[in-house]
Amino acid sequence: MRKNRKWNILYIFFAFVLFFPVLLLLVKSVSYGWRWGEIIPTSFSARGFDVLLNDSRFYSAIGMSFLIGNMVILLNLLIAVPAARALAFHTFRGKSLVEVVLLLPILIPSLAVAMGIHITMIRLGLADQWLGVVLVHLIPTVPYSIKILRSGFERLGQKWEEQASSLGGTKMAILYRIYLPQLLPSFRSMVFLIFVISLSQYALTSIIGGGNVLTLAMLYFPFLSSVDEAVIASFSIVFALLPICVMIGFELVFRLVIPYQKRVFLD
Amino acid sequence: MKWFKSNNWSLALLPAFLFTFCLVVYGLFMAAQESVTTLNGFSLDAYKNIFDNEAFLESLTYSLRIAFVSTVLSLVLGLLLTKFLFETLNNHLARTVVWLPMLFPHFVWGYMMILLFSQTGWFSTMLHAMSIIDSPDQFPVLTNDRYGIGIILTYTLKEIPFVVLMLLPVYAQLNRDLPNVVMTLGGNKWHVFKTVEWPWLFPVLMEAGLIVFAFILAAFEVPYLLGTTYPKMVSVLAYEWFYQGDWSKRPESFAVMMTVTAIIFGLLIILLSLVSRSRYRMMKGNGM
Amino acid sequence: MNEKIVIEKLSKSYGEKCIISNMSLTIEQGEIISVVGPSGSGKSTLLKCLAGLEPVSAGSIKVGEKDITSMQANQRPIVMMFQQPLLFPHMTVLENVMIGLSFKRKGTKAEQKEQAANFLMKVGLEGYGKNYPYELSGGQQQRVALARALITNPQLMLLDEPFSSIDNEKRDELRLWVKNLLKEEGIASLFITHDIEEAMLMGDRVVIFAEQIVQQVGKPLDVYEEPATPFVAKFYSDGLLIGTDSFVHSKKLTVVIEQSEECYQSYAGKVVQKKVKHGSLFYDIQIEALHQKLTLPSVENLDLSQHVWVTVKKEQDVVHLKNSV
Amino acid sequence: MNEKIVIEKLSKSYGEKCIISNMSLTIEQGEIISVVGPSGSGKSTLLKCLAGLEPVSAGSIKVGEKDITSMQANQRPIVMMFQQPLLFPHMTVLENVMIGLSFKRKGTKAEQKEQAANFLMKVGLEGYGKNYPYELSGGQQQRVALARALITNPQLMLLDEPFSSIDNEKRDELRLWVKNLLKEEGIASLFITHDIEEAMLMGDRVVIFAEQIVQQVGKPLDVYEEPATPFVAKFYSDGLLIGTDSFVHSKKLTVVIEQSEECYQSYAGKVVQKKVKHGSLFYDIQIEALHQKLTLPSVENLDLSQHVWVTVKKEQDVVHLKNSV
Amino acid sequence: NLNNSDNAGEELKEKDWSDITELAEGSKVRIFMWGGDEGINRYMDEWVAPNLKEAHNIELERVPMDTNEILQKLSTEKRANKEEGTIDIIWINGENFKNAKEFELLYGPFSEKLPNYQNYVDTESLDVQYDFGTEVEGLEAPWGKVQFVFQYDEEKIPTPPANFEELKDWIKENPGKFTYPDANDFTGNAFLRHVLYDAVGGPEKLLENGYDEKVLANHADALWSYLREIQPSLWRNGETYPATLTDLDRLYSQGEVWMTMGYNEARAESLIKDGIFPESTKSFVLDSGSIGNTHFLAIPFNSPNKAGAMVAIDFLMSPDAQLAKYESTYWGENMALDPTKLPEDAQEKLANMDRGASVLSPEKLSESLLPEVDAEYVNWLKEHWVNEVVQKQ
Ligand SMILES: Nc1ncnc2c1ncn2[C@@H]1O[C@H](COP(=O)(O)OP(=O)(O)OP(=O)(O)O)[C@@H](O)[C@H]1O
Ligand SMILES: Nc1ncnc2c1ncn2[C@@H]1O[C@H](COP(=O)(O)OP(=O)(O)OP(=O)(O)O)[C@@H](O)[C@H]1O
Ligand SMILES: [Mg+2]
Ligand SMILES: [Mg+2]
Repeated sequence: MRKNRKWNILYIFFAFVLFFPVLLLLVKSVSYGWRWGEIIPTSFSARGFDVLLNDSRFYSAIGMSFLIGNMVILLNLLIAVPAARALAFHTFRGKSLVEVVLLLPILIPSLAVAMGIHITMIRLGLADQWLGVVLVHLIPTVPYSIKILRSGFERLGQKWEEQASSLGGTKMAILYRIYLPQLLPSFRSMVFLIFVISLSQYALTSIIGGGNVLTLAMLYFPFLSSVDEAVIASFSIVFALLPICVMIGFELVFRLVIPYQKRVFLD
Repeated sequence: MKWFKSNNWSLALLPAFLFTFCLVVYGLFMAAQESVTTLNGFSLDAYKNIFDNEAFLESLTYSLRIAFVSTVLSLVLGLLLTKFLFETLNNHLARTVVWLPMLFPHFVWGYMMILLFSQTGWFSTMLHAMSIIDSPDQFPVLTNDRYGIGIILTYTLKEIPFVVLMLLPVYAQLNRDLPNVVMTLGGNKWHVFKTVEWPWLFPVLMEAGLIVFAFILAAFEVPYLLGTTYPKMVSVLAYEWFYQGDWSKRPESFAVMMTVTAIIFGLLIILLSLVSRSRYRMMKGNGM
Repeated sequence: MNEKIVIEKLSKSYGEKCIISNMSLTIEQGEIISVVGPSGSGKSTLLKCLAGLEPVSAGSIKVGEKDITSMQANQRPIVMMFQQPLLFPHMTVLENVMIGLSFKRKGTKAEQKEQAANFLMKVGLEGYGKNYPYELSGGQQQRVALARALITNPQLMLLDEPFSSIDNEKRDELRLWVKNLLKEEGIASLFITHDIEEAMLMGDRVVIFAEQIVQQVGKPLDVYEEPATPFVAKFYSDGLLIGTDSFVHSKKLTVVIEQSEECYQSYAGKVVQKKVKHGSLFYDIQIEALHQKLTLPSVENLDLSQHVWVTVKKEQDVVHLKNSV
Repeated sequence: MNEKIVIEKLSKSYGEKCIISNMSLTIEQGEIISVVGPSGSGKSTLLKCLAGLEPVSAGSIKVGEKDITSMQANQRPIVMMFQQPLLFPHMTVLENVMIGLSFKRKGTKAEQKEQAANFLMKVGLEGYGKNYPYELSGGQQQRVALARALITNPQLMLLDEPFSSIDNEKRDELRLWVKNLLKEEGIASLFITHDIEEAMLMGDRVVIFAEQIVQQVGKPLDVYEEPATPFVAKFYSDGLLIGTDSFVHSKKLTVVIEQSEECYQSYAGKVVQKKVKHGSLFYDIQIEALHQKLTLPSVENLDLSQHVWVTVKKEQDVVHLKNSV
Repeated sequence: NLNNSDNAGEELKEKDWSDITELAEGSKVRIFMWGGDEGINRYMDEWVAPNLKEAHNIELERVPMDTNEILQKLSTEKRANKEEGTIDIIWINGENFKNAKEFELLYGPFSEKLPNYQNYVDTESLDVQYDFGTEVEGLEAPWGKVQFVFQYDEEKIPTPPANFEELKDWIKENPGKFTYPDANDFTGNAFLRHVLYDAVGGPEKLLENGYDEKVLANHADALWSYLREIQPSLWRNGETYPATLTDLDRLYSQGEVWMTMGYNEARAESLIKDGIFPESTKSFVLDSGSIGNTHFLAIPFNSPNKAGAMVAIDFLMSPDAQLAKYESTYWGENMALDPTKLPEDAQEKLANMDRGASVLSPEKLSESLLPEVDAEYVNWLKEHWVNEVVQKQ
């Protein structure tokens, strides 16, 4: 028991270290003229939030970010679920090569490959469209989804699939009714991570989206090069709130879509 | 047709594989081409130039050092966090708090570090309020400093959650009896870690480390905000050479990026050879 | 629906390695066949091939007139049960039992539920429908797994060591119960086990599988009493193998302390172990000359390490076996 | 080094739930004690307490004069072996065997290696040192695990169903072999098993553990023939329990087809199963009046479902048991 | 019709302004510009967009994007032969313009066609004909002018230095309270050019022959020695410099340093209003003068609506639009137009406008105005500054 408490203190410490900067950011977003020497600001103002809420494109940008983020999540599911399953359950020659290639997008400097990607997208006729943006957002996200889902599949193992298919389940039915509910924690992590990554893509979005596709990052990133800290802070908070909304939204969707939820499995 | 049937997995992997291959490998190819193309056609001048450039070499070592230190720190802290708080982290809410830094882009996280650790940051103010210092310049230089402390601090804190995310499944899958085996054979806690946990952690840590390392080496926002004027991290150099001036430095910029890519590839190959054999044995082993 | 299952010239290899070669077997409706064989001989592989979880290399599997060799696992009228109950942990017991029906979309949800409840009752678990698998004991879980398999009304049930993870006391009860259920429902089944006693108990016939082929098929006691090959004799029956092809069944052997002249043959042995089984005394006797250990009953009280003689009374007690099938 | 292990008034609870209460037991040096008991009765918990993997709630454990109750697991001269071999998959067999020595830093690396090779030879696995565990069969792995445990030269070895995951053929061989090895090395041991036959075979004495306490301790056959409580009679011995405290041992029972007047008592029964064991015939007989099933030998040929009589010859064959310890 | 947009662009050059206006009617124009300033954004969204809609029925869409990225996008599109882009107008000057011109990313010449350019701009002036020494050649139209000023905190510095000598002395007296951004930063480089002008003895020599290595060879030492001399007394002892003006501003807003600087003589106003800069912030220029700088609007080669772009640019150069931009409620930036050419009422309005206490008087500003020099000097400073100053500690 005592041992447990010791770790809890450690946890609280860690949580605090990670939470404290965020707290400071919150205060900063409503502070006015906060200078060195003042532990808490002496005056407050909602100007930071005013600036974003008054930006005419703020809401449409949020909408677009949601649209793109969710599309990216869906496509990730379509691409990563079979790939992760295959990597988890099968061994074959050249498997490590495939793994390396799938890891490349997060290893190579994105500036280096941006031009090539842009040219490809122009050739495909997808540049300057939101669909194109969705596709390029897959590049930095798919490797992560595959990683997360793969370890989920590995943890469960193939035995469930064998048992269920022997009972007459089709591949889809097994995936949906046996693996999906049990992989829920993996899906949660995946949705979270992917949305965060998609949301914070600025360079790829601006180049491929060509301004036709205005996401929150497009509005937000230019402000990062201004000295207006209240705006940066309030933007950052909104920026961080979106994934939380998406998580809640997906939680509801999971409740509706994923079967057998009476017993919630958290692990 | 038969081939597809018997190699079901290939069909499943095809979209992901083709997709990354077409976009990323083609992009890489373009970048490589760009780095060896000048107005007079093919030339390796760009590489010659950067490797003759004292400033580049120095910033390369500087970057490698910073990337290495931040990676190791975030791995170690992430590992400690996961190891000791595994039970706590099983709780959904507790995990959410640890993941907090992931919600913010790197740049913002860097900015928060400035709010906290700069000479006029909140800690400095705090020390002032406690009458330990009486002017900002008595506060130690932790941002925009020579040694990249600010950058390291930012990356370390920001990447810890990622490391935790990668390690949680490993701990979830660890065999619960093996630690008992070690204990009963006379091993202490350290032996348990070394013989039971480490072999499984090692490949995952290496992979996470590589991802983090590659990211730190390639991303420029944080060092741009928190770095020093000299030496700069290579990513900042590449960025400046890419965008600024009259674009005559672009081949150099691409050469820098290709060099970084080559380094990462080198590491990747080393890690693969280190990890793959032991992983294979463990896959077959009964320990899991 | 009198359909027998016919396996014809089935072969299976993993890469270069041949696991099953040219195996044929006919399973009558409602018949329970026990399969025994050494570890790693390919029993589980055989079941997986039949269930459609592994592709076969050659041969055919027919259910009645229908060739199902190239059917997907989920379309075959064959269900496999594994060593572990493998109940889906996120579903209630009732949902677990229902799942086969809902995969096949048989009937409305309400009908499925009713039928599942019915089967739960059959396996003696009424009232557990709303529980989750982790709340059940191992034996109960195994029964749920059985109900889940039976409800799909398979024509062939494959059981891969289904009782090996259940403790001795409950195993006995479960065996009888499964046997009765399979008989009641008239479902043919292949039953793998490591336990010879269990194989005899469960099987209408038993198949001894080793070295890629079926070594012998027959009624449990018939095979026990008349093994066809030295391998079967050694693996499945009790007795003394003499040379490469002669065999004396245990029931034809007696243990005596003094060598007597009256018998056909006798071998010197040493008592290594004393056992009681169901109130009868048995002794493990090591026969050095033949490098064999033998368990024999004896009414006489023997001590450990005591030297004894194992005797064969008549010449016709020694049977000659074919060296292979 | 003649040190016996003395367990005194050991108690263990998980929270409110008492698992072991006030248990005392003395293990002589080199003695093998088999422990049997129903599933979930706390046998594994007992071993874990002895090994130091679980803290005890009360009582003491002494090795010789030394009280080790509050020692850490890694400091106790006690090694535990689990049901699975649990070899470290990333180490070679030799490294696995060596690991205990390297934990304790006994000798130089070369010496450790030599000793490990020595132990590998002892368990009949010379030449396997460089292999990895996955390349070994289950039985071989179990032997490596044993070598790994023995090399630390423990004073007490705890074995928690070490053979239950090994197939029947190899199990038999392994049992004998482990017993000899323990005897040779003079290591005391507690051996848990579900298998009564195995318990008899392995143990110098057997402990029947149930309902938080030791129900009976004694030589295997003594306990078998003279169970002290109805529980032991039912769980460990063979025979007929009559009422709450009367017991007739199987060897005092006979199966007859016709009821005769000569005997002291007889019960109506029905044959439910026919079995052969070591060449002898046995019948499972259900006695409805007592709600018991009984396995008895019979020379007569009986059919399934045939009605028979189970008879007790003399009044003194019925023993009266204490109702609890 | 691969060259559709190209042809249309060529045809457009032949057309009358009235035809162009007609063509632009009812279209949509996308302007890509840096979006990190709330005042500028509000000016574009709240003033320009509705008024342009009313005047020409053109819908203006502002897309926030860094000029770097805009050019990167255009050059890739050029390489991929994408004839129909998404950008109609870009905000550009200096090196970016030079690159864009060199890589033929711009449409034009077009500025001569714009009535407001003809009417109100001093077309003869060097800062309209040259953008950092690069000849404009009608590829971009001037949008605004800004002048380099220093900002300081009046409470801490009662009298700001008047020349570089005094600045040096002040820096030495107040160690750690001054710094300037990295040479790679737009503003940092401008500061260095000021020092260069001073070392050379005025911009004339630098302007004479465009980029002139000889002049540099003669005067470089003076420049570097000045910078090295102040270095030890700079913020953090000159071990590091703020990477961007933003960083310097942040230091200033926290009081770590006491001076900041920047193009745009009125930039402090809104920062004071938002509580970022202290209210006691004032600005000053050195006696040797301050560099003025013009920024422009250009049309990319593959703009899908070049006519609309031209009309919109013309509108942005109209006196009304320029006056609104001049107001410190929005942007507060100086006009690209020649005040003397303005109509009477506009001139009057201009004279009555109050730009705020932190802004120097128009007289003071115009009397100290210095021209920009060739962009090569900018590069030269970037290349040598690190070696000559930072590494020579
Ligand atoms: N996927 C596979 N690839 C290659 N070889 C395999 C594969 N699965 C099993 N084998 C091999 O096939 C042989 C038969 O395995 P199988 O599991 O069928 O044996 P078994 O008779 O069920 O043994 P046990 O009684 O121990 O369960 C083994 O030698 C095994 O190594
Ligand atoms: N960590 C624990 N916390 C609470 N209760 C426990 C814990 N471990 C075991 N128990 C309980 O203690 C009892 C004894 O468990 P134990 O594993 O010792 O039984 P066992 O005799 O070894 O059974 P088996 O023969 O099935 O292995 C069980 O009822 C179990 O539920
Ligand atoms: Mg098997
Ligand atoms: Mg146990």
